[in-house]
Amino acid sequence: MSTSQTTTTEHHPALAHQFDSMEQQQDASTFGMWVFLLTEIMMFGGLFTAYLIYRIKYYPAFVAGSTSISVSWGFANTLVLIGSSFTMAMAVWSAQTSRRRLQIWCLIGTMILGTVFLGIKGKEYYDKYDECHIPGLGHQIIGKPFNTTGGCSATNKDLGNISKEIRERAQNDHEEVSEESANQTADQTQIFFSFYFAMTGLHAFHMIIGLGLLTWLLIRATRGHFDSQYYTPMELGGLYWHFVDIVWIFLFPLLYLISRHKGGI
Amino acid sequence: MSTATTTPVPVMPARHFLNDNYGIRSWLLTKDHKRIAILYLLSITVFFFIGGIFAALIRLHLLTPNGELFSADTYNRLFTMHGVNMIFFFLIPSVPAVIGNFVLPIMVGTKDLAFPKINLLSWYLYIGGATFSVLAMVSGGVDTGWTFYAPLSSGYLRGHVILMAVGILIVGFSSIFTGLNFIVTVHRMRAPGMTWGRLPLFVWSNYAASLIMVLGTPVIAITLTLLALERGFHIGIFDPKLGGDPVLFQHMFWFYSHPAVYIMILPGMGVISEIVPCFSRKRIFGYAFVAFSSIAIAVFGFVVWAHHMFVAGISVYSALVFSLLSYAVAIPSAVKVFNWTATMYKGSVQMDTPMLYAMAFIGLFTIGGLTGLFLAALGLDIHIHDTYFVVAHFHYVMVGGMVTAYMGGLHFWWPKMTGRMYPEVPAKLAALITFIGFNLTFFPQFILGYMGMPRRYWAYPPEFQVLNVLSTAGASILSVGFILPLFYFLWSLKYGEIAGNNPWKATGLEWETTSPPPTHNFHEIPIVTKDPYAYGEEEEEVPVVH
Amino acid sequence: MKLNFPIFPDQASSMAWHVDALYLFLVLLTTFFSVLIAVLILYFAIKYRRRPGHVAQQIHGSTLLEIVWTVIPLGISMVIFVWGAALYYHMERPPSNALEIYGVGKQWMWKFQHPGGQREINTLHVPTGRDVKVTLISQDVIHSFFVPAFRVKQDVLPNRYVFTWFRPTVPGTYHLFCSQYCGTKHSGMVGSVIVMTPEDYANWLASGKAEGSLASLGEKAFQQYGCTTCHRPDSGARGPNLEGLYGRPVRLTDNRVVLADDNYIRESILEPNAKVVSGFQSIMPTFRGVVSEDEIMAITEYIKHLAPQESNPLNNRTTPTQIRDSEVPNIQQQNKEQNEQQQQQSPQGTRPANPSGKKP
Amino acid sequence: MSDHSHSHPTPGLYLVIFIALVIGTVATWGIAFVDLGVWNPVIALAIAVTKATLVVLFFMHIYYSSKLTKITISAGIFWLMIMITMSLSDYLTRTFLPQ
Repeated sequence: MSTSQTTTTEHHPALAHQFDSMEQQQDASTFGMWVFLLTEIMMFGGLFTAYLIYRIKYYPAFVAGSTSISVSWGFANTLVLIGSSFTMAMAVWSAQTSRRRLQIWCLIGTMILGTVFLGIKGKEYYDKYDECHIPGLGHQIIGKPFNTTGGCSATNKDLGNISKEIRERAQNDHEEVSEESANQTADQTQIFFSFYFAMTGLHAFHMIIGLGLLTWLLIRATRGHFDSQYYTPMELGGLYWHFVDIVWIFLFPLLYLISRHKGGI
Repeated sequence: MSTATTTPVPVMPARHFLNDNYGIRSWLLTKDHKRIAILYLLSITVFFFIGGIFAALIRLHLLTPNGELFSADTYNRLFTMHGVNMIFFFLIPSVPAVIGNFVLPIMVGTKDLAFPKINLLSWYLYIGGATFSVLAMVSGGVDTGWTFYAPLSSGYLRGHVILMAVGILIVGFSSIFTGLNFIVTVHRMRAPGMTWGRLPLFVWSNYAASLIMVLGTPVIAITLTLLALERGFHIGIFDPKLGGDPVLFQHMFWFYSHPAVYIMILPGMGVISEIVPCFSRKRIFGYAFVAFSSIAIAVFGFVVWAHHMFVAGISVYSALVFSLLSYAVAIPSAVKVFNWTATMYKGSVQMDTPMLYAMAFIGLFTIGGLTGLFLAALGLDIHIHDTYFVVAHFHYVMVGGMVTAYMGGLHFWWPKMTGRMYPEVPAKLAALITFIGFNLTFFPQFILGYMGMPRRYWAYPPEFQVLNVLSTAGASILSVGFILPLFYFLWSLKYGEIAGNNPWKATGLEWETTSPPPTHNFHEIPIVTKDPYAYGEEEEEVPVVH
Repeated sequence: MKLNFPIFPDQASSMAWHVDALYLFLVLLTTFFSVLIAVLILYFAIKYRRRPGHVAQQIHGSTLLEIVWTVIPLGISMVIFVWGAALYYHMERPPSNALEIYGVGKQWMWKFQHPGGQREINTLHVPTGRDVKVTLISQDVIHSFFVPAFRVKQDVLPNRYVFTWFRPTVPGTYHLFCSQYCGTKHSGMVGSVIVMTPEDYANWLASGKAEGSLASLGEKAFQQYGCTTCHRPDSGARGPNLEGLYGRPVRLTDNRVVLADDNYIRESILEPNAKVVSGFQSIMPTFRGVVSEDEIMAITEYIKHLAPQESNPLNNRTTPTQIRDSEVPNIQQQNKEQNEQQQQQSPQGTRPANPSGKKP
Repeated sequence: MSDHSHSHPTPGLYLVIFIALVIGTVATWGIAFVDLGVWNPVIALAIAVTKATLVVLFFMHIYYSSKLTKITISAGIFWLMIMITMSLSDYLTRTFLPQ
């Protein structure tokens, strides 16, 4: 396909038969993407609703669970994702303004940042695995499978030191929390971790799909498919990527920052 | 449009979407919305009859009070799979994905839906979801009830819940993409002159249903995902043993599944709004009210879900709010019924098969809708909730309403889809048999329900037997009414009269193109200058046919 | 074969007639509108049938008519709403002096405990002329307690108490159904409610060999699990005093105020750290998996019976905010002594009044 | 159909938005460690909403889009609010003290 300067009145090679003009095609496609993002809002919305209800019900456990995840990594990841959104916006802009080389570099930048995000996420997941915080299997701990030193066992009431941390924090605040009580709270952090993994997992799944889309866009961009006449796929890819970014903007305070001031890193 | 009192013998167009090209590839890789509609028609018919067989077995089993035909386990699987098949694989795609897919783009005057590839993808998603569902069925089935209530489904039963949940998740995306396509097409693809006020009511109601598909379906997707995760990995979100709340599952489930009822009925209402004016030769009474009542139903439909949960242990105050809002959604439905009836007033009514179905729809939907008032009344719902009263009510709406409308629509647009007429006499007979059989099947269930017979019962106290026998007798009649069309529709493909472009002398763009339409629907994109249902403007003497 | 063909359920509770009145009103309404629509459709179809020389008369619509048939149904439905809501509100608030019976649903049977300690399976004996409140809980999945003759139904949830109440009026035997699908033998989870005259009921109670009243069973369990170690009336106790607690507002450490009802007591036994009373430390161990549902019910009944002492200032306080001052004891640092060696009590031998009660 | 004059944002504006987002992130992080009682989550969410709005308006070009697209997004938020508030209407009133 050529990047020749076709005007909208002529038949652009990317114009699908059911549309009358490129303008109508871009309009319809962008609108379609937004309608799709509506469904995404509702899908994450279901999780957010459930999260909210349990956060109210098990607030101390949510505090304990939130405190046990690393706010530094979460903070870093937020910056990474915002950065990737910026490069993505630049990629769309450079396609709109027919800057072929720049759009390729911006796409590559976005993909690198997206991969960094997933890498950090993977590291955080591994830490949770290492600390025996993965919920499931009837509230037993899955995690390190071998009951060697430091392994996770089903009878571990401390739930990977969460119970201990609760008591330490309480001590710092000059409060008294019995081991019993701390163990109960620790047990309830399973719900928090269920949400943590479900929400960040669904988000990461969207990131992976996004990286797939970006790869496809990159291939098309290197072939010079996009210019000021036709950049709809780039625009749609951008919308998707920014949406995933927005979800994280909410996930970060909701999961990482519950009552941080009570102590913890 | 030219009309002649002595119509020349219609001929089939030389080229149309069915003979444009041949071969399995031309169907499986088609991006033509009409062919995709045919693909949907074939697949949902299969699921309709699978679901129907389950229904027949259920009714057969309930002939005797002591559960003599099947074991309790088998019976539970039967009603679960009847529900899942009929709701997710037949009712939800029925009118939108078959009739809507076929006529909606032609009605708004475009060559195709906005995203033909996504349209094809949605059919493949349907088949993908159906595959999982069939896999779950043949490997032993699911016995959770179509409602999948936790913690029963997440921790207690042995059936293939995860397979079925995945199937429903996938088929959900099929319905999301259909809805998305409709919304964008209606907004962005209308022919010149096709203003919102000129849209056929079928388009309005499918648009409203599409809103629900897009906004509601993702919630069931995430809910069933969480359920499957809980079942597979025992994360504790719904199971109280793990710290979860089973009522939350019901909230999230009904957030979709109540509006889903309107996904099922709204397109059916659209069909009726097409048929009634056509066979009364009259403009629809109160066009704007019928159109906006569809949107009102779609919006209000989202704020009434907890009326399925009045006895589930929700807060008293919340129950009051949901009950009040439930009545709000009843009003637009009533408005529609009155408008359809008024449309017939001083018309020139001809009772061809589609009109018979439409009249049956209005009557049965009225009963179905009014019995909904019983269930929304808090103090009364306590008694009739989860009894056969509910079963009768939603079958009056779903079968008496939606399936009747679907059959009516299929007869109405059959000549457009195939270019040939179905035979009128057996069709009228089938409509009559369906009507009688349906009422005999489901009316006794209202009485059973108020007597207190709970739903999903494998065995029941003997005093309920007479009514159950009546119901089963009705079901056997009903099944004839559903099987008959299968034969005469197939027969008509070869031997049916050639229909011509507009056998009903109906208005609407779909009747201005050939039957069957050409691949790109129109040889020239029409310019719309008239209001919809402009009956009686030019023709004065419509010949009395049949 | 003699046809047994009833079309209306028995009316055996004080509510039945009220529910039926609304039902019959709606039946009339439905009949009226269905017949109206059906007659109109058929009449129009025949009167205006297509025939040579007959031409449809075009009418676009009528805003007046639209308003009429919007407002009238709205008015009617508001009447139904208010009627239904009034009934519901009445049905959702159990009278305070009701006879209290505890019920447990499990796959697939019902167990009931009377205040006198009598237990039954799949049958429930109740007297006429007395308000009966049934407190229900499930041991596994969601069930639903449904007595058609009383027009009551309540989903029975795991992990949470729910209530229903009725006042039986006519002696007889009535169906008890589980109406929420609960697994394979859902339709086998049925029983009967036997309504007796007060005299017969008293005789029946006397004939049942109870091990003692439910409250006394609760007291036994209360001591057996060592609850008395901490929950004492004196000021040095590590746990809140439970006398006169039931039915009163309680202020928690996070300043929330909750009502000390059955669910609160149950939660405090199973998840003691969830709602800690202001001024106390969260030191109580969980009894999840240690006490059975039956025992929790008995303990709850015992706590209900712990009448407030005249001298207890708690009794004189009405506003929740003031409770804290009266209840704050000195916090003593003591080593925790738990009763973890308490073995899980197997449920006591039940005394099924209905021998057909199935094994769980 | 819609005005397609395309007054698209410039890289300069994108950079400003990006910096604002970073500042918002740092602020969220910083404020989380200050005890503000019930205001902590409120402020965190307010910042998140602001950040999301910036992304939607500029990165996603809604500021320059047709009314239809704006309505679409508002509908999404509206329906999300329906789901959250009406579900909570049950949970938050369940423990109301009965008379």
